[in-house]
Amino acid sequence: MTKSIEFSRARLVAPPMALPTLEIGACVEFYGIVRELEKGSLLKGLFYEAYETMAARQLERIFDSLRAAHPVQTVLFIHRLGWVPVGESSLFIRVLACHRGEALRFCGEAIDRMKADVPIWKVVAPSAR
Amino acid sequence: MTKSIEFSRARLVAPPMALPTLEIGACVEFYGIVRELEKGSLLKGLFYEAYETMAARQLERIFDSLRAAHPVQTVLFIHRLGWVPVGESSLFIRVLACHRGEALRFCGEAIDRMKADVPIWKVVAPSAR
Amino acid sequence: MKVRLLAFAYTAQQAGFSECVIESDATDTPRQLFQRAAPAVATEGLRVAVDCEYHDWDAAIGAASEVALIPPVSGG
Amino acid sequence: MKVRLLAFAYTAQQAGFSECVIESDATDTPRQLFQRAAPAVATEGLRVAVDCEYHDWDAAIGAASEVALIPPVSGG
Repeated sequence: MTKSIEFSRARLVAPPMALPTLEIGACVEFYGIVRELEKGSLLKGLFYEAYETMAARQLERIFDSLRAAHPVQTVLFIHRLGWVPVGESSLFIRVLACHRGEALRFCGEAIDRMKADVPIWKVVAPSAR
Repeated sequence: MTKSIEFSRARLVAPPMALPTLEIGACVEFYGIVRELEKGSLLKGLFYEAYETMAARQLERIFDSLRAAHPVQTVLFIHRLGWVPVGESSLFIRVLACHRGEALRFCGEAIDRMKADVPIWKVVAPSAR
Repeated sequence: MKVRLLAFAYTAQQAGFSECVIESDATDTPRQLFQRAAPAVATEGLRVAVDCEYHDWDAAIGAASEVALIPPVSGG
Repeated sequence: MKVRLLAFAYTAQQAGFSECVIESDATDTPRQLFQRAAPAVATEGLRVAVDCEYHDWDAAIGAASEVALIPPVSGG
């Protein structure tokens, strides 16, 4: 499995799709998009902050552990940091697998586990880091 | 819900993403890719055929019925027809929803139901239609 | 009354046509139509659609204008 | 021995720093370190990480070089 984990302060752009083998039958892409309404308040955007070294390490471990149940060939993860305006993407995940079931489940569970354990935060006012 | 259903003989290209509202928080995209090995034989590609009018009607119904369980705002479906070489996409689905759960489940179930009931075929030798 | 018969994927080879128009009655069933127009088709395991909706092989087609052989689908 | 303390998201305001370096012993626990360096931080509901791994608030940090306050995460 190829894993790529990236944090970016630039607008997210899906990298060109490259197939590691001709056995890939499914590509699932997920974009998390900043919504105007978050917990009842109207936003212009959100500020994201991460503990990057730890987040990358936790994500690697999550991807490795999900791979046992959902064998996939490639996972590419990009989380945007800093200010992200409403309507733009804060998260991009691409999963390549032989079959769609694996790819879809891997993607869904990876997001669930990221939201539970990976040190990334939406903050209203950024701290002076 | 906005539905777009298309059959195309050209190489699939994801159309630019347009958000119908600022309440969209998740975009799931699925690409079905032609694999080199299909049921044990080595392929150069596959030929796809569809009963387009019926397929479009069945897909509309499937999308409408899935929407009750998984409320999504937009579904865009493109299936390529004719010859599709190995490594290229035969299917593209984009689902936009407020939340990722709906979008992922809608996408997965839409593909399952398409594979069960929508008159589209992989054919080894095309018929003279 | 005329009805258009369609045959998709491998059933087109069995039928000898992918599309043909035949004379029919409202009381004809899809099974009767294909027995007449394409007796070589083995209908076992096939579904049939009448005006773009799945239909019973032995239910009359009524005023339908299109009847299609639907072999097991394999899109995606 | 020196250890770097990190505070993320709203805990940085409570702590008064997002990063600081303090003197420590291998037997210090994360709770003791933050009580000393940032007594204003309400640790209830927070997790703590030692060298990028979640850690028990009351287990010694050993030879670790970085201890971080992890408020409830909200990525995505």
